[in-house]
Amino acid sequence: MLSTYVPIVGLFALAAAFALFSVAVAPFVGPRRYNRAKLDAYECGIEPVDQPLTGGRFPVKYYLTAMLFIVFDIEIVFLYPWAVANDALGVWGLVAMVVFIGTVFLAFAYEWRRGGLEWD
Amino acid sequence: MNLSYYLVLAAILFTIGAVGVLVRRNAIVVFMCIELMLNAVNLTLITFARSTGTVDGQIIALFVMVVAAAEVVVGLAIIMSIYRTRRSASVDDANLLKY
Amino acid sequence: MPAEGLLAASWLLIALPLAGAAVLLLGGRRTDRWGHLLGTATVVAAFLLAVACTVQLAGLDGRAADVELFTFIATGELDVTAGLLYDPLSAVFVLLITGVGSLIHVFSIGYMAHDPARRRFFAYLNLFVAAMLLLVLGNSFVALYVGWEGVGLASYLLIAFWYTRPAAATAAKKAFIMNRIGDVGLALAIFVMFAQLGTTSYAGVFGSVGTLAGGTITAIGLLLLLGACGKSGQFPLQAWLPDAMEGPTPVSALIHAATMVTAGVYLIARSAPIYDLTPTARAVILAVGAVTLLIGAIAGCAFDDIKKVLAYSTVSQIGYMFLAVGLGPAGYVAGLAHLLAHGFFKAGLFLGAGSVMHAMDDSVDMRRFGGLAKKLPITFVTFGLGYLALIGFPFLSGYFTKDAIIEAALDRGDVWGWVLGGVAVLGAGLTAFYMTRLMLMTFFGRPRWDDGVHPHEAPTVMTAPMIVLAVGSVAAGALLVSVFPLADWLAPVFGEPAEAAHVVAPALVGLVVTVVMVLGVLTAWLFVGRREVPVTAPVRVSPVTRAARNALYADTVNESLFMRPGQWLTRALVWFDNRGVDGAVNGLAAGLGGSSSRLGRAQTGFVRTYALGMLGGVVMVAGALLAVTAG
Amino acid sequence: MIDAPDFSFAALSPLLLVLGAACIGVLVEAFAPRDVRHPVQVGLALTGTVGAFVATLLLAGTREVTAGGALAVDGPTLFLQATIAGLGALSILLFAERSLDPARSAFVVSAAVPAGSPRDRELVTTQRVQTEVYPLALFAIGGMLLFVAANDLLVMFVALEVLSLPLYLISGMARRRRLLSQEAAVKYFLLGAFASAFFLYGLALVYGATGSVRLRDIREAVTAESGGVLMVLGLGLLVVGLLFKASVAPFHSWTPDVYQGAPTPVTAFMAACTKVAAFGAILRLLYVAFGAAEWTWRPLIYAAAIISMIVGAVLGLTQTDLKRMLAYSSVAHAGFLLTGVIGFGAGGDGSGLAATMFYLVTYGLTTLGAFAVLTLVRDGDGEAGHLSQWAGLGARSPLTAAVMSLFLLALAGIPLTAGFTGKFAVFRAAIEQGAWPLAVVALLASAVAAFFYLRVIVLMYFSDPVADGPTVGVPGLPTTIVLAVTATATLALGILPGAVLDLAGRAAIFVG
Repeated sequence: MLSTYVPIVGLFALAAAFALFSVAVAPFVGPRRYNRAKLDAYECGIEPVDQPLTGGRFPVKYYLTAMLFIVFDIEIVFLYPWAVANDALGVWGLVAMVVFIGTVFLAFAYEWRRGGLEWD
Repeated sequence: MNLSYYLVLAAILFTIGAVGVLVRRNAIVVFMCIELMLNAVNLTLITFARSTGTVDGQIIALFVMVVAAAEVVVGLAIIMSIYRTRRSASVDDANLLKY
Repeated sequence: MPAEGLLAASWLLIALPLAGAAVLLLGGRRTDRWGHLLGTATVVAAFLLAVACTVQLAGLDGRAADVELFTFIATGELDVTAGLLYDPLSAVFVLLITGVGSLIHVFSIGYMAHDPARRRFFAYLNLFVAAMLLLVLGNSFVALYVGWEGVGLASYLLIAFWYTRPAAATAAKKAFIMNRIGDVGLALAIFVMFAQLGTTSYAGVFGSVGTLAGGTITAIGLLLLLGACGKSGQFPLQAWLPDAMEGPTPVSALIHAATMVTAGVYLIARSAPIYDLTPTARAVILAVGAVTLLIGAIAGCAFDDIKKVLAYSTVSQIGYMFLAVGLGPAGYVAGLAHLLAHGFFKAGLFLGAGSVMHAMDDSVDMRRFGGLAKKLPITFVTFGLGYLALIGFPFLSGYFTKDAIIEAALDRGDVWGWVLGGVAVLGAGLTAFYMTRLMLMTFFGRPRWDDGVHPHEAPTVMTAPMIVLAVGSVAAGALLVSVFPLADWLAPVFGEPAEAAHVVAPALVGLVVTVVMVLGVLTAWLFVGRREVPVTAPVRVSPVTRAARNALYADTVNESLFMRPGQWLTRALVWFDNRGVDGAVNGLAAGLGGSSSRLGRAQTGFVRTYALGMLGGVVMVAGALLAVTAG
Repeated sequence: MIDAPDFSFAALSPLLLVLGAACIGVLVEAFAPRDVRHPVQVGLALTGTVGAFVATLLLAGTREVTAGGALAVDGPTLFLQATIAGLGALSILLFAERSLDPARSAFVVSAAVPAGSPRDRELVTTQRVQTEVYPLALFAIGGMLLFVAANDLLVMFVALEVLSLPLYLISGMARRRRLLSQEAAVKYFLLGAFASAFFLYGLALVYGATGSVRLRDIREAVTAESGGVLMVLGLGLLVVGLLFKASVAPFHSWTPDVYQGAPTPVTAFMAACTKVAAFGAILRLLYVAFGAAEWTWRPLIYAAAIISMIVGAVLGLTQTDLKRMLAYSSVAHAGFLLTGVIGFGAGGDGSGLAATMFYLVTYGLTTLGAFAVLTLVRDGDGEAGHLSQWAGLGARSPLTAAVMSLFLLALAGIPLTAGFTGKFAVFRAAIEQGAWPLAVVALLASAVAAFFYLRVIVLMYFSDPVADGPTVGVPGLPTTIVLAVTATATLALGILPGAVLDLAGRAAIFVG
């Protein structure tokens, strides 16, 4: 089984060679996209226009939703194994889980106060 | 079934991820490639958990998933903020700091 | 033996001026009003303490005192402790440094009275005194090195004291670079000692240096010599010293005449047990001394800048000292005696030059002086006494000490003894020539100064130190030879003075030297004194004069010696010469920087390139580890 | 029934203090009114870090493995934790400086507002300051404290992420030159994630080879020479992940860009604390887990040290931006530190561990101080980082120039500064282990590096000031404290390093 592992190194080498090739060739074959946005936040450039959709602010909803997802996702990931082994873990396991959930709740509280739960 | 197939598959996935990081321009795609590398590791871990007869590998995989999720949030926040300013998510455009 | 009584407090010698420097630097403008007084007081206090310590030392058996200060690093088997060694050799230097230092501090109160940055000046001077005392008092080469770098720093700061003048900044950089070359030698010597002997303390090194191979000892000796040459302005590193005259004149007197530049002589004298084992290195010292002696004297004949002439004279006189200590046991005492005497008369001469400049609105061009003897009577008398002492006028100090060196050279008894002695005698003639030229152009003849200049005698605070130094110049030689024989005092360090079998009778040597000296004076009078001195230097002159005016092309020699061997160094020097920042960066970039910017090209700013580099690293790591395991 | 793991709260108190303060900080963000947040957050952060520092001192002498074997609290852990907590507290003070920037803080008020937009310009003039950086920094410090205590690869990985994620975020939060800051964050994040993927793969391979991720179990497997290729590859990948964090060449490419782009207080924090944490983990991994396989990794570390020293010293030469120059200096110093790592025998002999830990203290203090000085020198657009702007600073602001010179001399390793004693200790340790060629390269590299440090000093003192040069701000109390502490320590550790060297020497035994 172990001997099959040697090819990993080969693959790494191959990857490096391929990447090197791609990077080297890119300037010659790639289309040249002159991107003015590259520098436009400086005083001489054009101002970035705020997106009308979100009224000049960052689409906070997206992040806050993502954070919400993480909060509960993480909780579940650990809750499942704990639930399965609850009998064997006993009081210590319960205490540990409560502490963990409490910590996760902090993030939840932060999100709530920052308006992440207000769906307009 | 020979477990080494899983390991080789994981290695291939990891390599694809690594190469993806090198050749893709879009920061989001680059980031997805990194996630692919992490998941390849998860596959490796599960396989080893099986082969060594220990449960640690599975637990570690759970931790990796959690960490990866946290990384997604942080990563997307950073990538989005630069996209909002530059109107471009190409990693090649973020090129003011050099030499 | 461990120090007791006052000697145990000898660390105060260093601490006092250091504290003075700290107060003046950190105190800011608050200390402007009394800063110069504090600066002077600390050095005077150090001098009094030094006198007391030396008196106590004289009463000790073996005349040496170890002062353990603190443990620098003590882990495992390595113990690095910092300590001082107060022995006759260091005592001589401590007295010279604090004594002359005190006088020059006093002089500076008057000289710098109108400079807005006087406080900073005294702070640097105090810093210098502290570092110089550490240099001579340290009990190991590392302590010496720390002091060595410290005096280098202070000298650098003081040369560039008027940093708004481009010439001063350039001179400081030049001094910095050339001193670095020497310092590298010293540092390497210390590394070699530490690597081979595991210690750098004087006691440890001198005790076990004999166990090393001859080649190693010679290497150490030559590296130490390189360090000494850098600090003392000896061939081929002499070019920085005349340029260093851009600093205020008291600095030239204290650092670039009396004390710091003699550190090289101290180093070689202190390392006597090492040089005793390596005749090769000693021969090199002799060569360096003889060559420098002549170069300095010849260049001194051609300059019209009063301070430059004195600077080349210093270079030349230190050449004498190198020649003396290169002679081995026979010459150590003669060299050190000359060093002390020189400390007096050269400091006095520089202060005199300072007084002249003070009178002449900071002009240094001797062609615009003339006839100052009447206007500046005290300066004239004190300067004149210093002049007589320097050219070796009978029974003044230079007469005793220079003759001793020439005798010691002749006493070798071989051909080289005659050569070296001849060079030294020739040097004495040249010295008489250029110094007489200087005297004539400055103090005699018709006044040639501009209309707006009104020469006036300096205030008492400046003349008093000049008078003290003049007395010293007159008396030092006789005192050191007969009243307090230096040879006996230094016996614990260099051994009892042996009664040398003279090849040539001392009286005859004295006579010959005096005759040559008189010839030099007469020649100078013929060339300079009888004629009118033109206000601008004549352009159509002989090649010899032109060479001398270019200081025998020392800078050119330096360039070919030090700039060719390595592009690296070239670029460094080029860089230091380019004053602009962009020039700086570009100049550097051309050398080692070339590779730097080529390597820097890899830092493209593209994330993907960086990731590629990392992946390459991973592949290398994995490949290497597999190779190691498989192999 | 699974027994509860032993859990020594006392031994973990530094960790719990910092992470506890971070959690409270999140609550403060959520519930405290805006105008009291800044003082409360600063107070909280200082309480947490200073408390952790004190706790480590009280714990001195503890040697135990706790939390079910996942954490080791021993001499190196406590020494490095004290270092991280102390440097962390100083960094927090730099974060809290409010009197230098007209915008009252080095951090952007709202990172979500696009750079250069009208709203962004509007926010410049408000009196609001960003306070989320404090809990984030505390989480990062907590991760670092965990990192050096980790006795288990999984804990090490989690700690790596806990310390990295907040750093990615705060790198992108500069008030000024936001584009550069955001770019730095993106680069740091992508490359950091890339590197942690390698670390993780290494973890998986080692797990596959030994069936465990506990360092103790790994050591047994290594001693029994089971594991083979899998183990060696795993070791290599783990080391790569750690070398990335320590900015060792060839895994250093992020360092200059991120150091330059990030807000200067954050750069100071990263340069000082991350380095300590990363080297703590490297030492523990190599000696506790892979000590028996030392002949496998020694050549690797040897080569990395040489490459790092050369790359850092040579590339630093042509830099014209001070932050970037200090970044390359950080790469070079990583090489010097690896020299100390080499100077440690696997059997616990040699002074390499103590020397490396001492070096970390000296480097951390000095580099933090240097970056603190950088925050003082400003022009209209924030900090004046370009070398040309520093010309003639010695004439204009002698004290600032003198303090900067002190730090630069220490970084160059000039005697009587902390940098010298640190370098001396690591070089000696390396020579004792027979690695004298490494020490020779290190000496040459420090000579080259000394050149670019001294260049700045020469520039400050012997160049004419530029016409419309930068102004030197009057630092508020926090920055003054930082400068006073770091400058004093730099001098003190240079002249009387005995006590700290001794402490490091006594702390230098891993519990296994």
